[in-house]
Amino acid sequence: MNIDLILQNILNPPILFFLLGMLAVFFKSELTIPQPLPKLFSLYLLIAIGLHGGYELSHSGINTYIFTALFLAILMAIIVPIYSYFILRIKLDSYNAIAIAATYGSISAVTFITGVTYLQTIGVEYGGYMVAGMALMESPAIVVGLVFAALFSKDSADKDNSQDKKKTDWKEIFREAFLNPSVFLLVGALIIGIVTGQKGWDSMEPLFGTLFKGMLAFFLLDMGLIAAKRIYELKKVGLFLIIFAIAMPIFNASVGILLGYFFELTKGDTLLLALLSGSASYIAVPAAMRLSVPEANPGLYLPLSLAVTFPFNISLGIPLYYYFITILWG
Amino acid sequence: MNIDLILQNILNPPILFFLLGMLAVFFKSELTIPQPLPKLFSLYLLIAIGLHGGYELSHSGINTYIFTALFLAILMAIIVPIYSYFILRIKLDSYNAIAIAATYGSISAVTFITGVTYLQTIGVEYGGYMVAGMALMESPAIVVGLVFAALFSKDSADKDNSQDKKKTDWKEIFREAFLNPSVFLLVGALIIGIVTGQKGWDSMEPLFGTLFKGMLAFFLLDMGLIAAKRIYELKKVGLFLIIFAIAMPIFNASVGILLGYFFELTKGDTLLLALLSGSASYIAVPAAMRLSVPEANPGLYLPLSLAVTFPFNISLGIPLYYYFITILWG
Amino acid sequence: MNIDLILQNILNPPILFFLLGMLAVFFKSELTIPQPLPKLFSLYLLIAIGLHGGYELSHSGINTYIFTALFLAILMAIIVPIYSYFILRIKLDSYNAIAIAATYGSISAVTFITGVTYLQTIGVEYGGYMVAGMALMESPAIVVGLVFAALFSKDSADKDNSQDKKKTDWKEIFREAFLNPSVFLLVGALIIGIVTGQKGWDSMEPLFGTLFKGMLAFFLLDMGLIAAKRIYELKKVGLFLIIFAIAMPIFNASVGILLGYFFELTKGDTLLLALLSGSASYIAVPAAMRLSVPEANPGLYLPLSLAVTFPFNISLGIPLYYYFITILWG
Amino acid sequence: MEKMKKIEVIIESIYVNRLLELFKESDVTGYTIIRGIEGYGSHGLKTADEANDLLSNDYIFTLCKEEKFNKMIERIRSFINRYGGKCIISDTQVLLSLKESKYL
Amino acid sequence: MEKMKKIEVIIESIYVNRLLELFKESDVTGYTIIRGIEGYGSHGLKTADEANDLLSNDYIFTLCKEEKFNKMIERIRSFINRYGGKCIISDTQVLLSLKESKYL
Amino acid sequence: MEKMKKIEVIIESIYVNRLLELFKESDVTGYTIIRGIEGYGSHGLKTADEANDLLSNDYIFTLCKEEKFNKMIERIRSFINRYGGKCIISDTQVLLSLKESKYL
Ligand SMILES: Nc1ncnc2c1ncn2[C@@H]1O[C@H](COP(=O)(O)O)[C@@H](O)[C@H]1O
Ligand SMILES: Nc1ncnc2c1ncn2[C@@H]1O[C@H](COP(=O)(O)O)[C@@H](O)[C@H]1O
Ligand SMILES: Nc1ncnc2c1ncn2[C@@H]1O[C@H](COP(=O)(O)O)[C@@H](O)[C@H]1O
Ligand code: NA
Ligand code: NA
Ligand code: NA
Repeated sequence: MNIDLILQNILNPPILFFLLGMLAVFFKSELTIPQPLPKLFSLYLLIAIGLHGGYELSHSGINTYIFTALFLAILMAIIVPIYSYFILRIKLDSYNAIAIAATYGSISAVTFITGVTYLQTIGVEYGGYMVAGMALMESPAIVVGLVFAALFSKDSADKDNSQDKKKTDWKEIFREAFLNPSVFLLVGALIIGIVTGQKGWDSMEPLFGTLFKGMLAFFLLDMGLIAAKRIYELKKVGLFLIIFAIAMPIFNASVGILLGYFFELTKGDTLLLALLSGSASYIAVPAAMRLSVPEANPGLYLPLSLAVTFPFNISLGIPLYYYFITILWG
Repeated sequence: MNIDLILQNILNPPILFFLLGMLAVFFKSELTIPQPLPKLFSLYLLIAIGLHGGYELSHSGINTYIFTALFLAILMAIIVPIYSYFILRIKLDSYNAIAIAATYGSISAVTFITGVTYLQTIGVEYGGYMVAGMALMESPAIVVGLVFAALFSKDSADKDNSQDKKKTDWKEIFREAFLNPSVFLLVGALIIGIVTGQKGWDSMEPLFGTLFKGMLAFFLLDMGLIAAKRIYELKKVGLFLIIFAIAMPIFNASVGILLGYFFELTKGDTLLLALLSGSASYIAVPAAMRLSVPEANPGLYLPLSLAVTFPFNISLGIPLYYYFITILWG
Repeated sequence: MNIDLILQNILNPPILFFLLGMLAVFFKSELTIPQPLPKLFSLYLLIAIGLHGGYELSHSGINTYIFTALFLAILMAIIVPIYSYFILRIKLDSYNAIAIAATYGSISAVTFITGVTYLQTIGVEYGGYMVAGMALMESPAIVVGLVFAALFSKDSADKDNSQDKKKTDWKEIFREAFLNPSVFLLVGALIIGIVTGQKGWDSMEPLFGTLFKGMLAFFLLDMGLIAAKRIYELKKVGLFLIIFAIAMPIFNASVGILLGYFFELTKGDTLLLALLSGSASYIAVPAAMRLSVPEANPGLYLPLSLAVTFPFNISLGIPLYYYFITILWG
Repeated sequence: MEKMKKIEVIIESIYVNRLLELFKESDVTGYTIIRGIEGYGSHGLKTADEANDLLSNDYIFTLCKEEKFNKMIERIRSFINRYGGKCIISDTQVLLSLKESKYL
Repeated sequence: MEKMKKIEVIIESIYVNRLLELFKESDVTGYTIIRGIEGYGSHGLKTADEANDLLSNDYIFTLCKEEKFNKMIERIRSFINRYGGKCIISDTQVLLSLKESKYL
Repeated sequence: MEKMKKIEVIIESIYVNRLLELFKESDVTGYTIIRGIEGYGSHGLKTADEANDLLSNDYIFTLCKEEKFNKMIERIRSFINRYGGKCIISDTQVLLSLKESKYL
C-alpha cells in the first residue's frame, strides 16, 4: 500500500486538528470545547451536508445508477448489524451484542464527510446522492437492534412487571430511529436542498459551502478531545472488542467495496459506500440503545465507536479502503 | 392574489428551515438548539442589520424622502399601540390589553429581514435607512404601554404599598425601552456602519454580509422550534385573541401601506413599513411588560406574537402585503 | 503626535465595537454575551492566528532576520517580568508583585491582532513569524513568576504543612505555563499551518482568514463588556497600580522599540514586538498565578490588565508606539 | 410555610423524559431541572462536554407533601434500579404564595 | 461550623435583579446563582431554550443566620406573591473559613 | 434509604480540580458538579461570563456517610482557608439502588 495515500489523507488540516485534540488530552492540556459549541458544529455540518446533497440531487435527478447505489446502501445497513450480532454473541451477552451490532450497523456522518474531503483532495468524482444513501443508512440498524431485543431478550420484559412501560417504549424508539435529530435535520436539509435547487444553494453556499472545511477542522478538534478521553476506558473493554472495532470496519468496508464493484459503482461512490458500511454511530444509535436496552453497558459501545473505530477510519481507514478499490478497479 | 408571490416567498431556504423547525416539534423529534446558540444568532443578525443599514446611510445621507419615511415609521409606532389598546379592552382587562398592545406596537427584526430577503428575491429596491426606521419603531410602544399602565391601572400601585419600588421601576423601564440589548446593539452597529462607511463595510462584509442568508436560515430553524412549542398554549388563549393576532397585523400593515402610498414612498420601502407596522415584538417588549406589568399574563402575549403573528407574517403576510401594494401602485 | 494615527486606529469597526461594549456597561444596558460564546471567539482567533502565521512561515522559512526577531521576543518576555517585579515591590508585598509582574511579562493575543489590523489599515508590512514570537512570549513570564515565588515567598510553604501538595503543584504549574489552552492551541495551529502550507491554507482561509476581522469585531464587543465591568473595581486598586498599568506598557513597548531599532527589525515587526512587550495577559497568566500564588489578590491583577492596559493598548497604545517608531526610523 | 419533602434526582440526561413521565403519573405539581451537569459515580464519569446525552447528567428536584412522597418512593426506587442515578431526600419548608396556599 | 438557614429561590430570570436588590436591602452577605434553568409550576413550563428571559428560570440561594432570615421572610413572601416563583428554606451547617468566623 | 451527609462546596472554577483530588484522597465514591455558576461573597462578584476561570464558580456536592464526613472535614476546612469558597453541610436520606446497597 502506498504511503502517499495515507499522507494525502493525514496531512490535511481537519485530520491534523483531530490529532491536535487527542494530543491535548494526552498532554493533559486543559483545552476544552464546552457545550453547546460541539452541538453548533454538528448542527452546522448536518445542515451543510444535507443542503449540498439535495442541491446535487436537484441537478442529477434519480436514475437507475443512483437507485442501485441507494439500494446497496440500505442493503449494507440491514445486513451489517445482523451478522455483527452473531459474531459478537461469541463472547458477549445478548444485550451488549445488540447494542454494539446496532452501533456498527449505522453510520458516522463526520467519517463520511472526511471521506468526501479526501476524494476532493485526490481529485476523484463522487455523487451528491450518496448523502441520501447516508441518510437511509442511519435508521435500519436501530430497527434491527430493536427486533433482536424483542426476540432475544424477552426475559427482561418479564422481570420488569410494568407492562404499559414496554408499550410506550416502542413509540419512543420509533422516534429515535426515524426522527432522531441527526436523521431529521439531515433529511430536512436534503429536501430543502432539492426543493430550492440552484437558487437556494447560491444563497446558502457562503455559509454552508465555502466555510465547510474550516468548520470540519474545528469540529474534528473537538472530536479529538472526545475520542482521546474515551481511550482511557478501553482497558476495561477487553482485547476481543478492540480487535472487533478495527477488524469489523475493514470487513464491512470490504463487503461494501465488493458490492460496489459487482454493481459497477464509480470508485468515488464505492469509497463512500465502503466508509459508511465501515463507520460506526456514536450519537444517534448509542442514544437509541441506551433508551431501549438499558441493560447494555455504554462503557463498551461508546469507547469502541469513539476511541477506536472513528479515529481508525478517518486516519488509516479511508486511504486503506481506497487502496483496496484501486486494486480491484485495476 | 397571485400564488406565485407566496411561493416566491416560501420556497426560500430560510422560510423552509422555519417550517422544518415547526415540523420537528410536531413530529416530536428531539431536535433542539440550546442556549446560547439562539443568542449567538440574534446578536449576529442585529449587528449585521445595523452595520449594513449604517453603511447604506453613509452613502445616501439624509434627505426629505428619508426623513418622511422615518417620520412615518415613528408615527405608526405611536398610533398602533394606542388604537390596539382600545380594541383589546373590548374583551380584556387593562393589564393584558396594555401588554398585548405594546407587543403589537413594536416590531420584530427577524420579520423585517425576512421581508428584505423577499424584496431581494423578487428584485425590488428598498432603502437601507429603513433599518433606522426599524430602530426607531422599537421603543415608542414600550413608552405608550408605560403611560397607559400609569393612567389605567393605578389601583395596583396602591395595593403594593412599597412606594420607593415604584420609583426605581421607572428608571429600569426607561432602560428597557431605550437601552434594551436589541435597540442598543442595533443602533450601535448602525452608527458604527455610518462612521466607518465603505472601508468599514469592506472589512466586515465577509462575516456580516455574505453569510447573512445562511445565518438567517439557521436562526429561523430555531424560531420554528420556538414558535411551534408555543402553539400548544394557544388553546388557553381564546378565539378573540387568535383572530386579533392575524387581523391586527393585516390592519396595521394596511395603514402602513396607505401612509406609504399618500406620502409617495417606493414600493420596497412601503412593504418594509407595512411589515414593521404589522409585526409584533417577542423579545424586547415582552421583557419590558413582564417587568412593568407583572399582572399581565405572558401566557397570552408571548404565544400570540411567537406562534401566530410571526409565522403568519413571514409566510403569508409578506406576499399579501406586497400584493396590496401592487394593487395600489397599479 | 499626529491625531490621524489615532483616528486611523480608532475608526475601525473592531475598536468601535469595543467602545460599544464598554458603553453598554456604562449605560447599564443588559447586553450580555454569555459563555461559551466568548470561548468560541477566542478558540477561533487562536486557531486563525496560528494557522495564518504557520502558513506564512511555510513560505518564508527561517533565516537570520527571523531568528533575531524571535530572539528579541524571548528576551523581552524574560526581562519584563524581572524588572517589573522589582518596581512593584516598592509598594506591594511579594505575592502581589509576583502575580502582577508575570501578568505584564506575558502577552495578550487580541492586542497583538488588533495591532496587525492596524498595520494592514495603514499599509505597513510585517512578518507572519511574529506569531511564533507571540507564542514564545506567553510562557516565560509564568516560569519567572514561579521561580520568584519559590525564592521570595518560601514562608507560605511552611505554613501549609501538606508537603506532597507542593510537589504536585509544580507539575500542574508547568502544564499551565507550556500546555495552557492558549499556548497549546496557538502552537498547534501554527504547526498545522506550517505542515500543510499553501494547500492547507487555501482550504482553511474562507473560515479562518476571510472572516477574521468580523470575528475580531464580535470578540472585541465582548471584551468591551468585560473590561468595563472591571473598571468599577479599580477604585480598590489604588493610584500607584493604575499609573503602573499605563506607564509600564509604554516603558516596555519603548524598550521593545529600541531593541527593534538596534537589531534593525522592520517598522511593522518592531510595532508588533513593542505591542507584545507592552501588553499584559488576562487569561493564561492570571490562571497560572491563581493556581500557584493563591495569596495574591486577583482583584488587583485582573482589573489592571483587563480594564486599564488592554483598552489603553488597543486604542491609544498602538498609534503611540507607532508614532515612536516613525520618529526613530525617521 | 409548609413542611415538604425535597426529592432530588441525578440521572443520565437521556432518561430525563422518562423520569418526568413518572412524575406526571404521580401527580407532581411542579419540578425544576438543571441540565447538562457533570458527575462521577458507579456508572463512571459524566463529562457533559460530548456530542452525546449518555455522557451527561441532569439534576431534577421536586417538592411535595409527605403523603405524595410516600406514594412515589417505590416507583423512584425501581426507576433507579433500572436506569441508575441518585435520589436524595430531605426535609424543607416551602414558602407559599397566597394563591398556592389554596392549591397544595 | 455555624448553623444557618439556606434560602433557595426559583424565579423567572427576568426578575432576578429585583430579587438581588431585595437581598441587598436585607444586608445579605453572599449568594449563589445558577442561571437559565428549566422548570414547571403554576406559571406553566419554562424551557430555557428561547430567545427570551420570560421562559427561563434562575435558581438563587443565600445562607444566613436565623435572625436575618426572620427579618427577610415577609419581604420574600410578598415578592413571591407579586412575581411568582418558589422559595425553599432548610437548615444547614456552614463551614467557615478562619477569616469569616469574624465576619458573620 | 440511608442517612447521609450532603457536602456542598462553592469555589472558584480554577480550583475545582484540586478539590476533586481532595475528594479522591478521601475515598469519596461519587460527586456531582455544576460548572460556570455565579455568586457573590467575601471574594467579590463572580459573573461567569468572562473568558476567565477566575471569575466563575463551580458548585460541587458529594454524599457520604457520617464517618467519612468526619474524616474529611478538617481537610475541607483548610482547603477553604487557603482557596476561599463556601461549604454547606446538611442531613439527607439517600435512596439506594439494589446494587449499591452492597457497595456503600
Ligand atoms: N456520592 C455521590 N455524591 C454526589 N453525587 C453522586 C454520588 N454518587 C453518584 N452521584 C451522581 O449521580 C450520578 C449517577 O450516579 P451513578 O448511577 O452511581 O453513576 C453520578 O454521575 C453523579 O453525578
Ligand atoms: N413542586 C415544585 N417542585 C420543584 N420546583 C418547583 C415546584 N413548583 C414550582 N417549581 C419551580 O418554580 C418555578 C416557578 O414556579 P411557579 O411560580 O409555581 O410556576 C417553576 O418553573 C419550577 O422551576
Ligand atoms: N452567604 C452566602 N450564601 C450563598 N452563597 C454564598 C454565600 N457566601 C458566599 N457564597 C458563594 O460562595 C462563593 C465564594 O465565597 P467567598 O469565598 O466568600 O467569595 C461566592 O462567589 C458565592 O457563590
Ligand atoms: Na456501518
Ligand atoms: Na408593529
Ligand atoms: Na508583555
